[in-house]
Amino acid sequence: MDLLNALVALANFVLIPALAYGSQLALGALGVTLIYAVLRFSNFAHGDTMAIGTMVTILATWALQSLGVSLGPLPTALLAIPFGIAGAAVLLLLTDRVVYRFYRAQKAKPVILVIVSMGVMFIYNGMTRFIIGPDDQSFADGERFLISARDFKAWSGLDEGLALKSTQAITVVTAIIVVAIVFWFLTHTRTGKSMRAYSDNEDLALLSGISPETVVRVTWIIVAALAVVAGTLYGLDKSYKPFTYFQLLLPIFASAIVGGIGSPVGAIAGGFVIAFSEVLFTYAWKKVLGYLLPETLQPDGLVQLLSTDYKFAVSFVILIIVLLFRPTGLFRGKSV
Amino acid sequence: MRTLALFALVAALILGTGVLQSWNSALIILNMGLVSAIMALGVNLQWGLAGLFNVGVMGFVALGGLAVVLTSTAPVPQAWTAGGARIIAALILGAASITLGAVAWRTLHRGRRGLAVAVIAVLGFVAFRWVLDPAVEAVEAVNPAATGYLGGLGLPVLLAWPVGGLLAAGVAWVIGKTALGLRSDYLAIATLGIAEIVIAVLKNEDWLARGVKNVIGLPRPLPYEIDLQGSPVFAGRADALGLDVTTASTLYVKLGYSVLFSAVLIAVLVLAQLALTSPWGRMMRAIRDNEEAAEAMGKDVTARHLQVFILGSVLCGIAGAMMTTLDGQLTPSSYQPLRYTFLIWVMVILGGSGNNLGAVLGGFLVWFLWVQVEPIGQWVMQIATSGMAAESALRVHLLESVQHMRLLTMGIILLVVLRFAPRGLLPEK
Amino acid sequence: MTGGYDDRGNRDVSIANPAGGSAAHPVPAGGRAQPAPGGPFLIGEAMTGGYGRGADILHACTIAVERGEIAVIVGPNGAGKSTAMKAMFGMLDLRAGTVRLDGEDITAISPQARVREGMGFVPQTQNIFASMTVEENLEMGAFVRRDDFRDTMAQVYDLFPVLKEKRRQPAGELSGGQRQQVAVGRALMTRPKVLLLDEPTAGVSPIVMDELFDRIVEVARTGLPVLMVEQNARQALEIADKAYVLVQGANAHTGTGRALLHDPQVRRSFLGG
Amino acid sequence: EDARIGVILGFTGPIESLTPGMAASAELALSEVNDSGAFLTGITLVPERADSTCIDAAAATAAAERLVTTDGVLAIMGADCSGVTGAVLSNVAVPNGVPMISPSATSPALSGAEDNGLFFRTAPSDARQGEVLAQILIERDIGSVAVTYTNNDYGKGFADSFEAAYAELGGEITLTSPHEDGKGDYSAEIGALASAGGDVLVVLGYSDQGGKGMIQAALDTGAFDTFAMGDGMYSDALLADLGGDIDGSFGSVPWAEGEGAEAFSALASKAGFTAESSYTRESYDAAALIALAMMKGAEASSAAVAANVLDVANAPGEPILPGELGKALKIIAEGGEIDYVGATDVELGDSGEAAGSYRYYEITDGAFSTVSFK
Amino acid sequence: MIRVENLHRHFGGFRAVDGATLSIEKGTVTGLIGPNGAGKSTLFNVVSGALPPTSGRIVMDGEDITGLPPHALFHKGLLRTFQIAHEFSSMTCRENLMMVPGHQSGETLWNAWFGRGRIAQEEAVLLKKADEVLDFLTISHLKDERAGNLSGGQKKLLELGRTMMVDARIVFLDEVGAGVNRTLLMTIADTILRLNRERGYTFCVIEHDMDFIGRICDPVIVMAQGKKLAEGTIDDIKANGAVIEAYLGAGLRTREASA
Ligand SMILES: Nc1ncnc2c1ncn2[C@@H]1O[C@H](COP(=O)(O)OP(=O)(O)OP(=O)(O)O)[C@@H](O)[C@H]1O
Ligand SMILES: Nc1ncnc2c1ncn2[C@@H]1O[C@H](COP(=O)(O)OP(=O)(O)OP(=O)(O)O)[C@@H](O)[C@H]1O
Ligand SMILES: CC(C)C[C@H](N)C(=O)O
Ligand SMILES: [Mg+2]
Ligand SMILES: [Mg+2]
Repeated sequence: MDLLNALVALANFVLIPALAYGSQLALGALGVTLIYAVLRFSNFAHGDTMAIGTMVTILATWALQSLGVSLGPLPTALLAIPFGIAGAAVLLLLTDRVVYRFYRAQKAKPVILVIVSMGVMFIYNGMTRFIIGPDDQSFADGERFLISARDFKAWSGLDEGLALKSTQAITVVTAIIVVAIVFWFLTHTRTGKSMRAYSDNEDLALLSGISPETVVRVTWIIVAALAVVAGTLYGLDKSYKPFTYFQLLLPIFASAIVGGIGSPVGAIAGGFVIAFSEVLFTYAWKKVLGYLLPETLQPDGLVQLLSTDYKFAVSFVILIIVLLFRPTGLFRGKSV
Repeated sequence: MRTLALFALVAALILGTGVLQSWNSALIILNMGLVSAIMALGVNLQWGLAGLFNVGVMGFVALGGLAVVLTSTAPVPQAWTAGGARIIAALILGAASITLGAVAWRTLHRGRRGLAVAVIAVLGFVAFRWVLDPAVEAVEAVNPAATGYLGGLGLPVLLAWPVGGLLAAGVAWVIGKTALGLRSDYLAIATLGIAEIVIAVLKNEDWLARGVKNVIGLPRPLPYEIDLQGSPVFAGRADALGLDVTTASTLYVKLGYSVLFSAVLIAVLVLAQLALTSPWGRMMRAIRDNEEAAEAMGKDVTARHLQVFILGSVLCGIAGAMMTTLDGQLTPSSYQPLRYTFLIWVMVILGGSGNNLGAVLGGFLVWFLWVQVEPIGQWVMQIATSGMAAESALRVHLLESVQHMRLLTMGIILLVVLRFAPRGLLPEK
Repeated sequence: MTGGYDDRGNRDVSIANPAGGSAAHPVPAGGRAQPAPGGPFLIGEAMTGGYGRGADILHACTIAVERGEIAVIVGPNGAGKSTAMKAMFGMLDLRAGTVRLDGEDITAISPQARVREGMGFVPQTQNIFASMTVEENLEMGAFVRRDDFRDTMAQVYDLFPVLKEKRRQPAGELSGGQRQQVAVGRALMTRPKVLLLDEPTAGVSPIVMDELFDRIVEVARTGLPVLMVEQNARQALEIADKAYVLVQGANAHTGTGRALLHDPQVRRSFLGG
Repeated sequence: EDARIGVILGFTGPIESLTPGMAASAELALSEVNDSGAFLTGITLVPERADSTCIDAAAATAAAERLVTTDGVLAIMGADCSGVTGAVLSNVAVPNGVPMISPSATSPALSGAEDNGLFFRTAPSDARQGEVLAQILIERDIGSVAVTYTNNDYGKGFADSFEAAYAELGGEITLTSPHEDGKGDYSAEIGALASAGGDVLVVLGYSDQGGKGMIQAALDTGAFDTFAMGDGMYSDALLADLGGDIDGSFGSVPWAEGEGAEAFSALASKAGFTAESSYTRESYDAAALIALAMMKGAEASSAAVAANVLDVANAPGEPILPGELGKALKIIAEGGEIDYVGATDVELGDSGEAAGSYRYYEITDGAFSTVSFK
Repeated sequence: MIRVENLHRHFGGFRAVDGATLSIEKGTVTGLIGPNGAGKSTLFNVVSGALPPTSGRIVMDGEDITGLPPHALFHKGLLRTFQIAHEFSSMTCRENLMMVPGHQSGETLWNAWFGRGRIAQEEAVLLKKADEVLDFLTISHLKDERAGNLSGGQKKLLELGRTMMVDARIVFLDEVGAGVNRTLLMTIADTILRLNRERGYTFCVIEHDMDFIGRICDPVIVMAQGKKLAEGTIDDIKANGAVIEAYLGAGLRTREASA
């Protein structure tokens, strides 16, 4: 019986990774959810927005690095984020101007906008690959670990190591702060409320003196910021590869929806639901039980509920079960 | 009028491909266009007619593909002796415990049923795995590079089309029973999830259809080109037509598929059109417009949703089986949501949702583009760079990235079309 | 299920555009107000127009209201009353005619700019933000105000005590009559220079209706012109300084409230005998 | 006159970062032939690229169909991924009698495909590499491993053959867990593998995809620190990203001893791209074989390629290395025999498949170093 | 005909219907009035199956119908309208009406495909009926207009029109009058009375227009705070102090005096 080792193993392989991954999904989901809430469509281009915004950040990071600027133990990319945000914001506003605005004026059905956003996705997709290419790009620098598994073992004398990457810590903290800010912004500021009003009833918003164009512009800028922060943190933690960002879209949508569309807090909850269900249900408990149980009861097999082949399937099963009991998501999202 | 003109345009595009590129290319586009049109009709039935947001199209298409393997490939006797019976037993056991769970949920009292169902689920799952796993291992060990699965029934492949529909119907029924209570995007994500689950099963259950190792060389409803090329009668006819025998054989086979597919499409289209213009169609539109009111006017919304969800899925299943037949192989990892779900949605919306002809048109047009944007993109790039200095870095970079023009071009065309026809090319009247 | 109060049975935005599929195309932003001195405080003069590309609904219809006056529009269903109101508010791009407010031609300016010019409007349907709380609905009414609006809100709560009770509840969960109160409250929050009400009393109980009418009279006496559409016409005409009967998009009768109330033909055809 | 050669690779999709190098290698061979001036008189080889997407069989088929029937390509260098390769083969190549030489489709299942003598590959089937890798592990006295493979026909086929070979040699596999490429997070897989334990983690994936993701995650959590890798993992990018962290890891990659590979590296760097990435050598060889077979058949036709590939690829004859294509052409023109060795020591079996040899490498001081060849 | 027994419907902690017990007798036109938020519409929604009750029972002609879905109740002859018009917005007015009758043979797919002849006959009959109803509601010029484009009042009329497409046993009308022109409303009142007398429909009517209630309803039930407050003839009710305080207000007297 070795509680400490069991806990550390669990934390190292389940809790920390899932928390970090969940936060990454949450940051992405927040952008999706905001567009859904205010502009009323599922934005398929979000994954590629993240990719293209991160690309700008990377280019800026390289420029900074070549100038010798650094943040010490922190990744230089954090300094470059504002450039990424600016780039993404310009791009999104331009896209809105050229593409989406027309459909808003037409009062087109949301599903049309969904398809239109797929067109935008294709275009962003091509642009990213034109500029930076389809390959993996590494741009992380600074200290990779707050504490590495090896150091932890040495320090604690335990058999199990505990690794905490600096990017994981940054991601979790950022996600929580950003969600709190967005939530506060939407419910407590004039602009935030006008965004919700616009999303609820466009005509009436007009009658209240809310300028739709302002609302839309603010939304895109916030979305740009969210996308770049999410994309950069993800890229720092894992790797930057345009194709992966596109693939992230599905779990991001899943998080946004299971959390309750339009709800910032739901985005976080949704991100964690997806991340934890992927990791928890396919985790092989052998190691942990090995520490907990006496010699005689040691498990022979892996004590794995399902093989990892099914991790996506499991996360979707969990999602469906959640929805069956809470049909509009964990945090009562928009039902419309 | 507009309908006619647009269909003429599509016809012209395909014929143009025939003249400018080759008739083989034209026919291959036509054939996949026909298949796509059927899928689009299925989605249109669910969305355009009933407002059901199904983004699990890929799952049903894949089930159709599975049906082809299960019906038409030859059975693998060693695999059957190794574990066939046991696998069947495990499946029955699994189904039984799910049924038991559902019954318990329905009959037991509120307080206790959660626990009871959980216990049934866990025990059922453990028993299922206990029966299944050894059998799977045994089956997959039978010559894994070539077989390693149970094989199919060895029946004619055309039979697989209706079987694909049935398989899709079965799964659609289960989904419908559980998830159709969800609305819009919540239903969407649930169906998306189920499609992913179907693919996960297809990829990882090797005993079923070899998983990611793919089943290649599926039987065909039409003769093989090489056999035709070898047949003197055929060669004679080709000669008489003034064609060389290779071209003639490839065209012959493709035309054969075109005829088969067209027959299915026309039948489906006629039925869909009849349904749309009947009181049934009116009822469905009413349900789509306002479920609550429709319910109050005596329409059983749940049952109708289930019905139309199954119907639409059946079409996707049939089309999936047709497509796998055309490909001649089942490759589970090629089922990607972008290609098999969202592209179909693009077809429906671009064509004009709620309008069957629109869906068909969208099916042809979008498929045509999907295939032709590659040369179009290259061509555009060629023109764009032709003015630049031969060695300029930009030009080199652009030419190197020319392949990425493919999706970019697709995106631009999509946006341009939707700009001029914001409700689709053939909007619902 | 969110219950029976949702406007849309099929809660799928993707099909039923939540804006109700209205084909109205508001006047786009960017236009300018032109000076046009003289005339009543608010006047829609010889307005002609319709929805989208459809046929004309309004045919040279004129509606005006003076400072301190209550003007009431009555008419059969589908006569174009709501359309006329929307046109005056810029929710409908007019094909001919002008709208003037306080000596300025505002025909070309957008609805949100008209709010800034001091117009307040309660539409007939879709007149609340269903997903926002009652209090937020009221705050949105005060969106263009930069000053402290707490006392206005207190007044609204005084007028409709039930709203105070429910101020943290999403407005979409209210009863029909309560929603109507929210809608009127929202418009009052604007502190407008002129108030346009499209059937403010539809669905409210007699006791609240009385209060509402009292309040409207009171408000008008402070100099704020009120233009309203009413099917509850007899009561409305009693307090009206001026009244219009619209039939098929054109002015049919105009007069003081009392005059029309006592006009037997008007009574028979439009006021229910 | 132009003789067109199709280059069908997944320029978009999951292996989009590998394909530019592959295409460049193939085109390098073709231009070498053209530049030599010794090819069939008056005929220039022209590459025609098309996108296989790696995963969308229908799109790949359509693209191949276009190449064959519109552009009139005489032979195809491709496709890349095994799935689309099978589709193109049975739907386009066989019906039209166009030969295909794939540089990278390594699925064992393709050996049994109905090809009518038209399908060749310069990369060995994974059935063989599994055995090689198993031997390497046993040589290193590693008795217990965990395995992760990319969940496609390549990875699965590879894993199957590895497992069988390794078990045969007495090794123990604690857990085999597939991973999907291009996904965001691999914590779940690493968690399970770490729990299962094992001395090293065998990674049968792609270096710029899930394979790298898995290694990264394993390093980050401290689950494993030594890795045994399959061919898909061999790339400079991997070293650049993970560098010293994976010192001591090792693997196998289809490779020819010495000369040929070096000659190719030199050629490639002269042409301005790097050869040190997966399947560039195989691509060069595939394209070279097409040209040589045409020469041998003395006409630019599909039939000539199909009929002569085995002849030019195998002994007897003068061995030909990369960069010596001109010489080879001359020999053939003079009626001599050649044995194309190329960058990967090409030797095609009866069924048109490379037997292939493998390089057993180890990573030391952040660089690949050869241990031996197998 | 309908008996509601100790019915509760709570939303979270809020008791919208809080132990209402009332009955609607066969052959009557029962009025249901009460202050805004009294729980009238909620009661309707529960009775018509749109909302499940928290507790309590609903009995129709001796049969327990609690919790039956709305479509089943429709086929038992229970019809309702919505306070906020629920038109089928993308369908024409005519279609809005023609879809109502139950058991149309064209509503099964089989017949839609293979029974076109029979459908055509049925449709002709339905069409005629729908046009009559539209005529009656003075909106026949809009028969081919999309219902979504109607004016607020016209939508309410259409809502009412649907109940006239079939032979109902009991019809629940939720504020059909709000937004409807008073002259037309009086014609509607007459029709309600006629349907009641000639065809034996039972009505339960929510309305805030006391003239309308007074003209057609007997008895009148008053609800407040989720419970029944009073019941009686219109005159009883108008004289009831509690009702005046909660609902009618003092204004009514003064108004009536002046009229
Ligand atoms: N979905 C809901 N969630 C929370 N409260 C609700 C909901 N629906 C209704 N209510 C509350 O229940 C009460 C009763 O509403 P109901 O609509 O039944 O009133 P009503 O008697 O029909 O009023 P009116 O005459 O204004 O139409 C109201 O106070 C309302 O706020
Ligand atoms: N969004 C719309 N699109 C097209 N036509 C419309 C639209 N809204 C209303 N109409 C038409 O315009 C005419 C006038 O409608 P309006 O709403 O102005 O009537 P109203 O006088 O307010 O009637 P009510 O008393 O019933 O509210 C009606 O015939 C209606 O069919
Ligand atoms: C290009 C390679 C990564 C392809 C892989 N060897 C396959 O057979 O799928
Ligand atoms: Mg109106
Ligand atoms: Mg009500």
